[in-house]
Amino acid sequence: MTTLRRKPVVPLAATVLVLGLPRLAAAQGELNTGDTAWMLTSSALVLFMTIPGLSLFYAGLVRAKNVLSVMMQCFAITCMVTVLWTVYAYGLVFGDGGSLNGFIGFGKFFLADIEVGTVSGTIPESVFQMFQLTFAIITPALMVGAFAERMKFSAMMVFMALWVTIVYAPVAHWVWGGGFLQDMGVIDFAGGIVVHISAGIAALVLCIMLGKRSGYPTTSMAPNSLVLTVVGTSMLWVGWFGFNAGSAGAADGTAGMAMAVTHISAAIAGLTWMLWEWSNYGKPSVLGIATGTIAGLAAITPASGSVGPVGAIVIGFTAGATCYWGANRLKRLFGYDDSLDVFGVHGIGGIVGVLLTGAFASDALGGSMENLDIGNQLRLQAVGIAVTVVYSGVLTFVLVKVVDGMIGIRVTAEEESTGLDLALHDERGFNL
Amino acid sequence: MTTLRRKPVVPLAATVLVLGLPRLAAAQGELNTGDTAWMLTSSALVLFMTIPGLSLFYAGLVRAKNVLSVMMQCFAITCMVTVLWTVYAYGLVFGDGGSLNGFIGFGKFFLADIEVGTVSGTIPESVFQMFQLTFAIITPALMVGAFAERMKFSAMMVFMALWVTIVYAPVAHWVWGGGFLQDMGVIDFAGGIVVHISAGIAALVLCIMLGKRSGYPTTSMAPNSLVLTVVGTSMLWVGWFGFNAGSAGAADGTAGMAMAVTHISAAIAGLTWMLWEWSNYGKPSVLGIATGTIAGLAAITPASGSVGPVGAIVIGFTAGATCYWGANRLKRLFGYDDSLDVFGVHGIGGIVGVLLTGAFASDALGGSMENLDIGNQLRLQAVGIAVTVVYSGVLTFVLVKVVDGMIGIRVTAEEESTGLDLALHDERGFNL
Amino acid sequence: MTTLRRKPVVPLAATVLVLGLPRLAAAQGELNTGDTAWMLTSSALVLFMTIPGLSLFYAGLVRAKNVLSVMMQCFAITCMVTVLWTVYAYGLVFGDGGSLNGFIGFGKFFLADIEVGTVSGTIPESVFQMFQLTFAIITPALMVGAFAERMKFSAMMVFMALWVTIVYAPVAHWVWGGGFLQDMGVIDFAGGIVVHISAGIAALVLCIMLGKRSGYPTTSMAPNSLVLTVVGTSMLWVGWFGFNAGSAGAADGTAGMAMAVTHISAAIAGLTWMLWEWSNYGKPSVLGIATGTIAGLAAITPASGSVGPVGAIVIGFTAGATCYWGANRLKRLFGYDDSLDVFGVHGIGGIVGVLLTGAFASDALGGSMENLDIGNQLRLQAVGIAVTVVYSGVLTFVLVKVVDGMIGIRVTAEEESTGLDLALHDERGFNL
Amino acid sequence: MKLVSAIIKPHVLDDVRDQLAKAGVQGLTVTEVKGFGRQKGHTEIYRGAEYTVDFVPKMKVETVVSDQLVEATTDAITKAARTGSIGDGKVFVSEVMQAVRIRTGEIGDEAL
Amino acid sequence: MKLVSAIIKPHVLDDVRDQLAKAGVQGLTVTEVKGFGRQKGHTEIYRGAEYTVDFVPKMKVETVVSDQLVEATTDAITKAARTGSIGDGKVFVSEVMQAVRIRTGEIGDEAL
Amino acid sequence: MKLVSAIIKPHVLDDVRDQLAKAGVQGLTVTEVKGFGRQKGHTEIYRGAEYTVDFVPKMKVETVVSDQLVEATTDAITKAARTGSIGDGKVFVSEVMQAVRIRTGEIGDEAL
Ligand SMILES: Nc1ncnc2c1ncn2[C@@H]1O[C@H](COP(=O)(O)OP(=O)(O)O)[C@@H](O)[C@H]1O
Ligand SMILES: Nc1ncnc2c1ncn2[C@@H]1O[C@H](COP(=O)(O)OP(=O)(O)O)[C@@H](O)[C@H]1O
Ligand SMILES: Nc1ncnc2c1ncn2[C@@H]1O[C@H](COP(=O)(O)OP(=O)(O)O)[C@@H](O)[C@H]1O
Repeated sequence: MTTLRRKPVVPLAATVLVLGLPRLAAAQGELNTGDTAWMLTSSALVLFMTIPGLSLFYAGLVRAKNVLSVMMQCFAITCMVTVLWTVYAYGLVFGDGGSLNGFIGFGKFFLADIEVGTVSGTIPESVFQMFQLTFAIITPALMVGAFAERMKFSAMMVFMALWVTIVYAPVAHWVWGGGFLQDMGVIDFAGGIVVHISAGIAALVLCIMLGKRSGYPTTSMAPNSLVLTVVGTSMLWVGWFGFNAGSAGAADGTAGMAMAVTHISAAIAGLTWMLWEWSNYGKPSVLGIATGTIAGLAAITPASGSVGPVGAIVIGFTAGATCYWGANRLKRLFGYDDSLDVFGVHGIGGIVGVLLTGAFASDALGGSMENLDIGNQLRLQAVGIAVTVVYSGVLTFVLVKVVDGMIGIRVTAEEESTGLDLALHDERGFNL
Repeated sequence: MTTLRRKPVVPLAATVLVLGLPRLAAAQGELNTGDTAWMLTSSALVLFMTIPGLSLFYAGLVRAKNVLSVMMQCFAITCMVTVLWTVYAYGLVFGDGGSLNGFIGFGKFFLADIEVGTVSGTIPESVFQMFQLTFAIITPALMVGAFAERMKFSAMMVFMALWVTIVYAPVAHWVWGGGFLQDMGVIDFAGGIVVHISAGIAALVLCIMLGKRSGYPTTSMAPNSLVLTVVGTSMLWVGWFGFNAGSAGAADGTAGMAMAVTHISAAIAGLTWMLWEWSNYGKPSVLGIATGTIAGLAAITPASGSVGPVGAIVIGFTAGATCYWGANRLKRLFGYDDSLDVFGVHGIGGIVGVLLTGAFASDALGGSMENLDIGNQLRLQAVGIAVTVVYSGVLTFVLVKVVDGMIGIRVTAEEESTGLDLALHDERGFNL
Repeated sequence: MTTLRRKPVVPLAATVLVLGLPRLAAAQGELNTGDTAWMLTSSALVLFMTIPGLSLFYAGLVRAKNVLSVMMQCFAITCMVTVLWTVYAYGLVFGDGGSLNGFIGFGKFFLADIEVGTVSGTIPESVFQMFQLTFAIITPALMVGAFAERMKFSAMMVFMALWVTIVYAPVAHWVWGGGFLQDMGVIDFAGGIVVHISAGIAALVLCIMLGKRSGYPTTSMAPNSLVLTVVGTSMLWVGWFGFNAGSAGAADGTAGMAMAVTHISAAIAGLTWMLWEWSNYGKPSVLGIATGTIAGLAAITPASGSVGPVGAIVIGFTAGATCYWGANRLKRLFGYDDSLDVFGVHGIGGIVGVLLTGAFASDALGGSMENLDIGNQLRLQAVGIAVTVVYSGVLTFVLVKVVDGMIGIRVTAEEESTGLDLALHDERGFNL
Repeated sequence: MKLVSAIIKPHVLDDVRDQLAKAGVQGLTVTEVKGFGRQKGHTEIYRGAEYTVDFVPKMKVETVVSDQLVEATTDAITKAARTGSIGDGKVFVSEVMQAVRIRTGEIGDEAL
Repeated sequence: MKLVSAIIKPHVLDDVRDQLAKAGVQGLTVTEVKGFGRQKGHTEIYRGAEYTVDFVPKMKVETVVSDQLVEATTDAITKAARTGSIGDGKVFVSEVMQAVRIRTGEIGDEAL
Repeated sequence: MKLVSAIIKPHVLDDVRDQLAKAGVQGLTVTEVKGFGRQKGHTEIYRGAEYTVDFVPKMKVETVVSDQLVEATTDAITKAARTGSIGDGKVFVSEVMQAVRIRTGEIGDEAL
């Protein structure tokens, strides 16, 4: 079994905790160079997911006049969240919140007390916080796809600073930092709740409040370069190995199995999407198979520390099918303009994955948790989802209202028609 | 020396086996986190080679109207092979074939019996199979370059499913899974035979049977974007460190030397190609130096576990020169349309590398194998090549006939002239 | 604390040496697989910085007609330096120079004596030399940005071969190979002096001697694709984790802290540049934030083994501000045409970083060195800078004169106006 | 026959095409062009240097129509392309002597 | 002098150029354009939304020739560009009043 | 009114625009084109195959001017675009019957 490092808490059930609490930063132990090597690598891989991975994925999908704007947003989020994290957000997630610890952490401002020699579990705490930081970066960056092509850059920056502080940090603390969801035994190995659901719901709220892009849905807004999108998808896939297998916190069997199931789920979901589209429209598209793999990757995320290959197949297939429906049907049904399908893929994929984890973590279904009470665990997982959906949804609504009131969130019609690259950044993506 | 993990077989000569059998999955041992960290990383690197590396390399070389089709092919192969591997192909390669084990393995369906704690050598078996899977992915993906711009996507998928099952799996078993070539003592550290020769020959057969692209060779079919190709080459180069140094199965001196010789061979082959072209045509091209490095990387692959820097220089130089001749002369001599020179680079590079391994593995020539009987080893290497050339060639011929009979392998003239992106996938690469 | 490997030299002050001498190759020890795994990975990451990272960064910034030429230059430098290094340059840097060892190393031609089992510190020497080689590759490649769009490819190759031999190898030996700067106690953890200052100064001299591009500065020479540049920046950022955290030579707390401070400095510098530009020109540009992060990465490089998060914030901020001034103001003041701001970013960033290391390495300022005499250390750092500026500046001047006399360094006006891609390489970047 | 050639803003293209179709125009050809006129271009910044790009992206729509359709064509374009802000563009009309449909060899008004 | 302007399918361009050279045409200018006519465009799918792209990629070939060469020019284009399927395009002929070769200042037929 | 249409080398565009402005031309439209003429194209190599690309990148500048401005316009272009080497290009003049400013509906010389 994997070696885990976490605060000593009163276990509800040993196996649940082993898989539900992989991230606490406090325990001291002896440094293991193999684990450290893998966690250094994983940190690089997860940063690689956001820049350039995700920013390429999104850059390819927007129109040529907005290609730089989405890259700028991802890049600036990366910089800004790094600063917030270093100054206070690491403490909010992984600090000791004392009597409020069920809800929020505190302390560790400016990464105080982290020295070269400070060890967390079997790796340096400097590495632990770095790895966690990359998750705090990608979560807001995921939302860029929902408000692409029409949100003000300044408003985006202010909103994201608030959102990371008020939504991401608490939710991450609840699930990974010793908060109440973790105490309850909710399983979220690598961030189905913390990353995909919290961002997916916020993206949905944001894009509805922001309104549709002018011309949507009647005008064709064909991707400027699916080449970039396929490259971005590939990088996300590779980087996801760091995301999921890195969440083991060690170079061990849990990491190995996490990588394997991650890969399987991505592949199955991609094929599912491709085949369904093929039968629906007569032709398979590269955007389809690519989007499908992202759905499969999002869905396996919470499950990757506890399911086996068979679970991965089921989760991948379900994610491919439900997200296909989310991006192709649901969006049109309700008519919101989630430009690049953040909710359809990450929101729905995350929910599907977190739920199915409750079943497929059980060794009865090929998972690694013995004696898991599937019914109870499904209930716990549903609670985790519900709490996050409500919290992220409501807080996002409030934050959007606040920022809109302060500085306005949407660009003018003329800026939108010019394209954000020129209108907001005085740059053009291509001068060929 | 490196720590190796393999089934106990009766050794022909200890040193040969140490280098010839690096991959068997069966043995149980104690997990080493450093080795595991490197193998997790290597798995990511080799996947990175195919997507986005190879797909960018090829995407840049075709005409703009087919740019997505080659990316789609690489991506869909990645997904499909993952499923086949998980369901049965891992077992065909690394399962125990019982009395037929000289020819094929069996078992391990759905990765059964691989648990979180299952160790193979010093790494989790989940990681071992993952690493091996990435080789099964890239081998068929290499062929995409040969039939680019004219093969039906559906036929490609059916053909590749059959080819991986009937050609790749047996050949990989012969060389790495305890089959007869491995028993004989053929050295193929990282896949000169298994990957480059098997794919190179199949690519040649396939492109001849498919026929030339309309307009070839009189019309210019200039690459749509060598920028993509150079990026793809660079990614292949970096990823190849995982391919070759990862084939050590450990983070040790063998891995280190494999990385060093891989790098040297790539550099020398690139320069060789560049200088020759410079003297032939008066100008060095970036496509030339890039193609040269791929040739050098392909050729060093079988040798990388046993040769030293001097061997790498010789192999790199020879690969650069012979593949230059293969891609620039041989192809025109015989008039087949190997669109992106899969045979010229991987087929020829692979053959050159496997042969020269027989000599430069010897410590007399700077390699790491003591008392190697060079004459005998060269003979063994030639047998390995011959068997694979015949097997892959004949079986590919049969499979192409079968698939062509079933559903036809070539797109219509109109689809070809429209471009596969629009004709087969209803998408366009660029909307700038 | 980190485990270090170096020749036994008489220490000036233990802590200084621990941080100032991280690279000597001679000591034998026991192989640690975790350290080896991380150093294999780091080698891949640093190669990844040059190809494709840096070459994309530069490719995006030039005009479309020169896009391949800069990629070709980076790629050919990679190949050529690999050969020089293997043949003799590794020995010049890390060989034992005997009585001349204060100035230059010697021996280890063709990597002689490096066997599979040779260990340097806790990693194979094959890996040690591989990691160091990637630094010898990126240093000349950095200069490509200064002479972009107008230097002859042949002259560039000759110049770089000489420069690596006569400038890079000695300077690297002085600082990392047991030379006099190292003996004095100059701290340069990952190459502020060896890489950024030596290349930055040479770039300045080279671009002045070469003359301005025709049309500069009145004609707009807008980047052909900032998409490529942002991707390149992102890859450089990720790869820099290997550059700096790999310079620990181990997977330990020093590596972890190096990665953390590297990331923080990049983020702060990017934001600093963005905000300053925003207030100066009314709009933040993606090129601005990207360039800022590179400045922050360059500046933290020498410091990354000894400063803490607070030092990283100060260094990042200072680098962002001074390099902004260097690229936007200084260049225009003096009117030289440093095409892509190699001096403005790497030269100035390197100088700022090396100087500030002298203060922020002290534990009094959040660093990890106890009892550091800041005043003295600042003096040492200044000496290191001065020596390198003069040496690289003068030798570069001489080499340019020599090469210009031999074969001429600048393309003809017509070649320049046609673009180097067609004029020198008979290729075009895009055929869309 | 006349060639009606219009320089318009890119985003009105679909409208213009629809109006032309309604007016009875059966074929047209579109070219991406850059215009220079009263409408100012934009500024691009490159590391501290501001460059003014005077040229504005425009679309050129060309259609050859029979003489009796000229006015309807011009009107259709003018109507669909007018946004009222500077840079809306121009319509030019000139004489065409002959037209041939390549596929059939038809000539004159038949060929349009 | 006349301007012969042809909208053709992209893949016949090389043939057209060769035939024009044979017919004695010494210079021509080519533009990438998009055409709208009887030939239908294509469909693009984007995550469940199908969009019809009405415009078809075409090439515009323009050459100014002396009056006596007009017919040969038109014939050469028509011959080389005809594939017989819809969308083969059109040839238009119109009057040119003056031509100047910039390099030499030659004017009229001399300049072509 | 006349349409003055010039095929020029890309790098003289800014000069031509400046000279035209000085000559009183208030608007013009530019298209990226490829030219075929006396000036030879270039060679591209692709893995041992050499292909000759006959087409040379050019810019087409079009401006419609009132009759009295035609000569000044032609002169301005000729002067600014002349480098003296082969491939400098041509200027063509032809008749325009009508011009309409879309924004205002002005017609004729007023519209230019
Ligand atoms: N005399 C002209 N000849 C050719 N094209 C012109 C002429 N005048 C204007 N144009 C084109 O029309 C476009 C719009 O003209 P502009 O002067 O900016 O605005 P408006 O048409 O509203 O007066 C220009 O960008 C240019 O492409
Ligand atoms: N009246 C016209 N004016 C200008 N261009 C036209 C006209 N009619 C057709 N074209 C151009 O010719 C192309 C071919 O026309 P189309 O009607 O599709 O086929 P065909 O020429 O075979 O009848 C169109 O795509 C368009 O570019
Ligand atoms: N008769 C023509 N009709 C249209 N365009 C022409 C004609 N002759 C030349 N051109 C254009 O002018 C460009 C320059 O012509 P070229 O013959 O190369 O040089 P020069 O103008 O110096 O004689 C060509 O590339 C082509 O675009």
